[in-house]
Amino acid sequence: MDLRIAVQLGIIGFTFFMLINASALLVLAERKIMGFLQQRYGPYLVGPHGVLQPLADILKLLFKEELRPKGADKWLFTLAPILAVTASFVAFATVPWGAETTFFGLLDEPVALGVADVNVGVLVVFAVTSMGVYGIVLAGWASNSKYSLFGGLRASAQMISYELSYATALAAVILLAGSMSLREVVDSQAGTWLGFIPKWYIFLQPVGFIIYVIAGVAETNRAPFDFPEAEQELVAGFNTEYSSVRFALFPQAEYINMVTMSAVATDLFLGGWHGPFLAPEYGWVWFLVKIGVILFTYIWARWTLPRYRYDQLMYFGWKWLLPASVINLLVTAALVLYFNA
Amino acid sequence: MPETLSFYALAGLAVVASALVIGQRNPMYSVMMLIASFAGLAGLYILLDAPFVAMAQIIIYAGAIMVLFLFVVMLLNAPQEDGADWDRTHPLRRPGVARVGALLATLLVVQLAWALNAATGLSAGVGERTDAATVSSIRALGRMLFNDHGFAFEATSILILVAMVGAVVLARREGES
Amino acid sequence: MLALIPLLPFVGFLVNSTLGRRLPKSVSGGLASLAMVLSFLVAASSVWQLVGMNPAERAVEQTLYTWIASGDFTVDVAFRLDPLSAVMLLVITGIGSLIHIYSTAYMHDEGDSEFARYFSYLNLFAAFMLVLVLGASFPVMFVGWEGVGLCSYLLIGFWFKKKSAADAGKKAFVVNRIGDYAFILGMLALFARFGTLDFQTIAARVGAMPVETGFGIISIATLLLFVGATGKSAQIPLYTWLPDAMEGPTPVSALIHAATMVTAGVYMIGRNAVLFSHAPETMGIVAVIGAATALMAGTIGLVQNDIKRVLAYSTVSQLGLMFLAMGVGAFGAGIFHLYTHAFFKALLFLGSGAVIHALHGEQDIRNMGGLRKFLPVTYWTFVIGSLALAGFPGLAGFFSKDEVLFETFAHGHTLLWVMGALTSLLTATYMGRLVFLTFWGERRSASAKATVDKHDAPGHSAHDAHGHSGHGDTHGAPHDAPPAMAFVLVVLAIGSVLAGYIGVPHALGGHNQLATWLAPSFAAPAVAGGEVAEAAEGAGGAEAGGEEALELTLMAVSSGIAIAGIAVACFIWVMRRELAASMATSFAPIHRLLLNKYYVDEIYDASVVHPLSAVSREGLWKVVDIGLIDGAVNGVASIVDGSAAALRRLQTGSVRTYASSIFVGVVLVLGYYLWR
Amino acid sequence: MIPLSHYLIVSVLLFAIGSAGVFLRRNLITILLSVEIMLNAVNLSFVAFGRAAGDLNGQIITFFVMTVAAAEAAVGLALVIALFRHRESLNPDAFTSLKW
Repeated sequence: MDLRIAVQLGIIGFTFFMLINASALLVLAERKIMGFLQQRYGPYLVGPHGVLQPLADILKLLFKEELRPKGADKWLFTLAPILAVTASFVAFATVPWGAETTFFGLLDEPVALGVADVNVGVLVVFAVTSMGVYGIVLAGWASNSKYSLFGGLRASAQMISYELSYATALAAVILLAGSMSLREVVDSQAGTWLGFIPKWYIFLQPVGFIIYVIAGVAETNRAPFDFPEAEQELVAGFNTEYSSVRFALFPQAEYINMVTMSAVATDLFLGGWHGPFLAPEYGWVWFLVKIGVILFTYIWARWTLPRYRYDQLMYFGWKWLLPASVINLLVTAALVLYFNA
Repeated sequence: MPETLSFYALAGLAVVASALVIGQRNPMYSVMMLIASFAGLAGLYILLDAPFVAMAQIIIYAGAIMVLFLFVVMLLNAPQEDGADWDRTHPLRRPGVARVGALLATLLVVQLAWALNAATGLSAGVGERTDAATVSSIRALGRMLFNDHGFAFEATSILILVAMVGAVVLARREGES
Repeated sequence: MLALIPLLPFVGFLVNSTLGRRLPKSVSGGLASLAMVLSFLVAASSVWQLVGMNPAERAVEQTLYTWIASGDFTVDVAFRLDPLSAVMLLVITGIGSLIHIYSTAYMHDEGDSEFARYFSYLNLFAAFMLVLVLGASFPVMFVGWEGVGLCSYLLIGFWFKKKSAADAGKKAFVVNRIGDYAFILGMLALFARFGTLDFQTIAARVGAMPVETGFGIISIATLLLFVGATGKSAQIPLYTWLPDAMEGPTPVSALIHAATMVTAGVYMIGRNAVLFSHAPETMGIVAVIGAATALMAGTIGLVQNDIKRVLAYSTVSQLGLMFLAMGVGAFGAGIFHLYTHAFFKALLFLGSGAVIHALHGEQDIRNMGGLRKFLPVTYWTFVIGSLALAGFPGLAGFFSKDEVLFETFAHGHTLLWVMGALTSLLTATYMGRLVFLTFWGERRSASAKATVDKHDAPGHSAHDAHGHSGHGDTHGAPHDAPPAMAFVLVVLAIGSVLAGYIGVPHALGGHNQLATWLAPSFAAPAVAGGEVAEAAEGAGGAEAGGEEALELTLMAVSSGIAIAGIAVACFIWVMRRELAASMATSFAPIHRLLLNKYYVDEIYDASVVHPLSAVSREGLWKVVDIGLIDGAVNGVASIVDGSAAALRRLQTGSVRTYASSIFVGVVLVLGYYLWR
Repeated sequence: MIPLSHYLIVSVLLFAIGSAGVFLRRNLITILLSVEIMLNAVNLSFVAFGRAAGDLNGQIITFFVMTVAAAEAAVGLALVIALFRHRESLNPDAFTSLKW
């Protein structure tokens, strides 16, 4: 077996493993940060400072009884969580997370850190994330419960609305980079202006970045846009009727989506693995740091901001975010045209 | 060889899924099946070196239009087809008409098969005469779309606008302002 | 520069017509008058510039833009100022401004919006009239021609609430349409013959041709044009609208139906002098018609009782004289008379306006009399005007009319000269009658009576009654024109005295400047400067030494005629008042005939209007419209109805049926292509 | 190398399925779905031909088809909702009259 293929498989496996862990880690992080923000400890019994808490949660979920409400749609009820989590995993497939490396001379020519590199990578990410909505919608419908149904309806409407701004914000960056391959986008951000400002698109696209982050929050159904599972109104929204592993898969998918969102944001706006002080081989460290910052912002926002009202969400999405992103795109296009010509 | 395999897999997926769309009565399943068939089609597009079309297929059809269908199905929540015989006073409204239509459809298939049979030069491999680069370049696609087809593009934008307004007007309840 | 002249009044029209109703009378009226005065000044300056030029090429052309350009036929919107149009220009703008000023006082009792409407019409008329005069080609002239027709319609029917006024307006419009129709035909004939409609070009081409003998294309064209002229200038057979036009406000009668518009026909002939002089047949007809009109109108004017109608008929007859002059080829004389006539006829109308004004709308001279001491200014100016019109020696009318008659005689049309002489006798007589009946003798009607029948007839009080109705003092004595009107009257009176002196004939030691001035306009542009002077002689009347004696005698004769006429009038209507009545009884049939204007209107009704309406009703309406047109429409409708009833069966409303029908089509088409 | 004819056969099959669905199903939503299937069948043939000819127009026309499909879906579904409000049914035979 060729060493190169082995390394590739290794990278893929590693990415998958990390994603699985990411959800667990994020659960812990979330609870810790929430505690910190609410001036309490958060979990601290299981293991030192409660670091093993996620493990305990997983075990508990695994051994719970699987319930399916009467009148629920058998196939779709099972299919929904699988769809959701699959979509979230697949979405990460084209996201590169490190520079090309030879593993310190282990290989004769370098391999890229990342599962796959497609020349329409951005589109793939976008397409797969837009598939993710089906998991939630189907879950809402298949549960045959009105709360779930409402959650599903809300999810579908909300995600369709925010995908537009999301995609438009992406398009602006693609215009700047002149490529749809995430790796090329990242590499186009190497280097600095004036020797100290890193060439990150966040400096060229501040508006785009803000729009992207907000739309990303809505896409991942996180607070303050977590309407599909608005506890106060819908018990638990689309996953009210779920339990055990089927239930576990939804938060799993949600956290992986967060990671994907942050990874894409890092690749598109924050220069991916490019950064000062570190050799390219260690670029992935920068990558992790940046992702961490964005994820922290997510959690921070969740436990700081109150939930909107649903009509406010739609109003905001259609009447503010979309026009803003379109204007941003137009201005960017005009400037690109001007400076290239 | 892998290409052939994937082709038959994807084509089979598309066709079978489409058949299931009309093959059972629950619109929910129909929508899901259609999404599956679209996935198959997207795969076929990739085989045809049209990755952008494939992605657009997923994003627009599967990601947006189908969600819209799903939304409506859930909103109306009418899972079963109503087989009630509504108004049969008119001879042309008999269910027989529908069967005639189906017959015509099969007739059409026969004709098209015949046409394929009659046509020449179709047996050549799709990608033999030209190389993939000519058709897979998104940049060339964009240039052509906005240069040669600029007018059609603008026209479609107007179409979209009209459709949007129309949808809003139609779906509004009477009495709502 | 030239464009400015018509433009100014047009601007006034725009302003008054749009926001006039919001302006106070002083502003809107002042604005209109100001526009006219300004355009008069511009006209004067451009004429002055014209005077400065060499007589041979006295002309200013201004082309604004190309209006029609189809193939080799192009019409420019071009203005041309030459001696002829210069004279008209001054008359129109000058008298126009005076009448505007007069109107500000005369129309003062109208409501604000009515007032503004009046002045906007007046301005519009002035603009169109100036276009008519300045136009360098037939189409442009025709624009003005139609425009003044429109304005005259609007102004005659200004008090459209009064049925008679509205009818009069319609009558004027319709009669003018007939003339305009002929005019268009004439233009087309000219175009067919010469391929152009530009005055200068046509004149040049005609000038190159020999004078037409017999009745050829030129004669036909000119004759048609002349028919148009009869429509505009109220000649037989189309004169009937002018007397009715007196329904309009008096200043309008003065401006449009005495001074300017009605002379458009004369001007048109003068403008195409070369053309007409190449069509002797037409010229003869013009002369005869002119003389006949003059005489006939004079006789009618003798017995009319409405002060304005008398003046109207006198206008018709004077126009007849002008056409007579044109017809005998004395274009200069015709224009000269036009020019003087504008002064004193305007003066007379305005004077009558003042009288009516003072009597709160009384127009019947039988109810007047003895106004001399009440309205001194009006009286004296009116007298001057009448004398001038009568051709009293030394006044404007004398010179012009006398020249017309002399030219007629000199060109050897003795019979026409006799008619003209008779006309001037009649003129003198009825003008004398008018003056005596109106101003002399004692008040035949207490102003009480006047006011009474004024108040009985709301038509009157609402309309031509403007004096001081509404004030308490209607029973008081009538008093004289307000200063604005008085001023205008005086100015015009001076004009009617002096206007003639630019045309003093050689016989009286003057040398006819006007004729010399006008001459180039009547000569073909082809001829070089040297011959222009000679042409001027021809136009101004070929004064050889021998003819001076003749001219002097004729002059004596005509002045004698004038005085005689006045004497007769004085004898009948002042000394032996009863004589008038006895004559009326003794010559009852004639009297009735005249009183009813030779029944011309009735004849027209019977011969034209009724048959026409009958044909329209019985034929066009009941057969063509109901039968053919409606029939066709209904037929189509019923066909559609029937076929729809059949096809409706296919409209099942079931989408799947439709889809299957589509598929039938698809399968069939595809099958066809496969079978081939 | 897959021959062009294979793609065309797939497209024919899809088109036939779609048209059959239009006739056989008695549910407006399913009918709309069938229409979408037909559109996609056409798209497939376009792209296949374009690939065979090395021409991009085949792909471009699919974009326009997608746009039209989106518009059609929006209006069509709005109509479906409006109709359902009136008759509590999605059966096309329930809507044969022009007004009620």
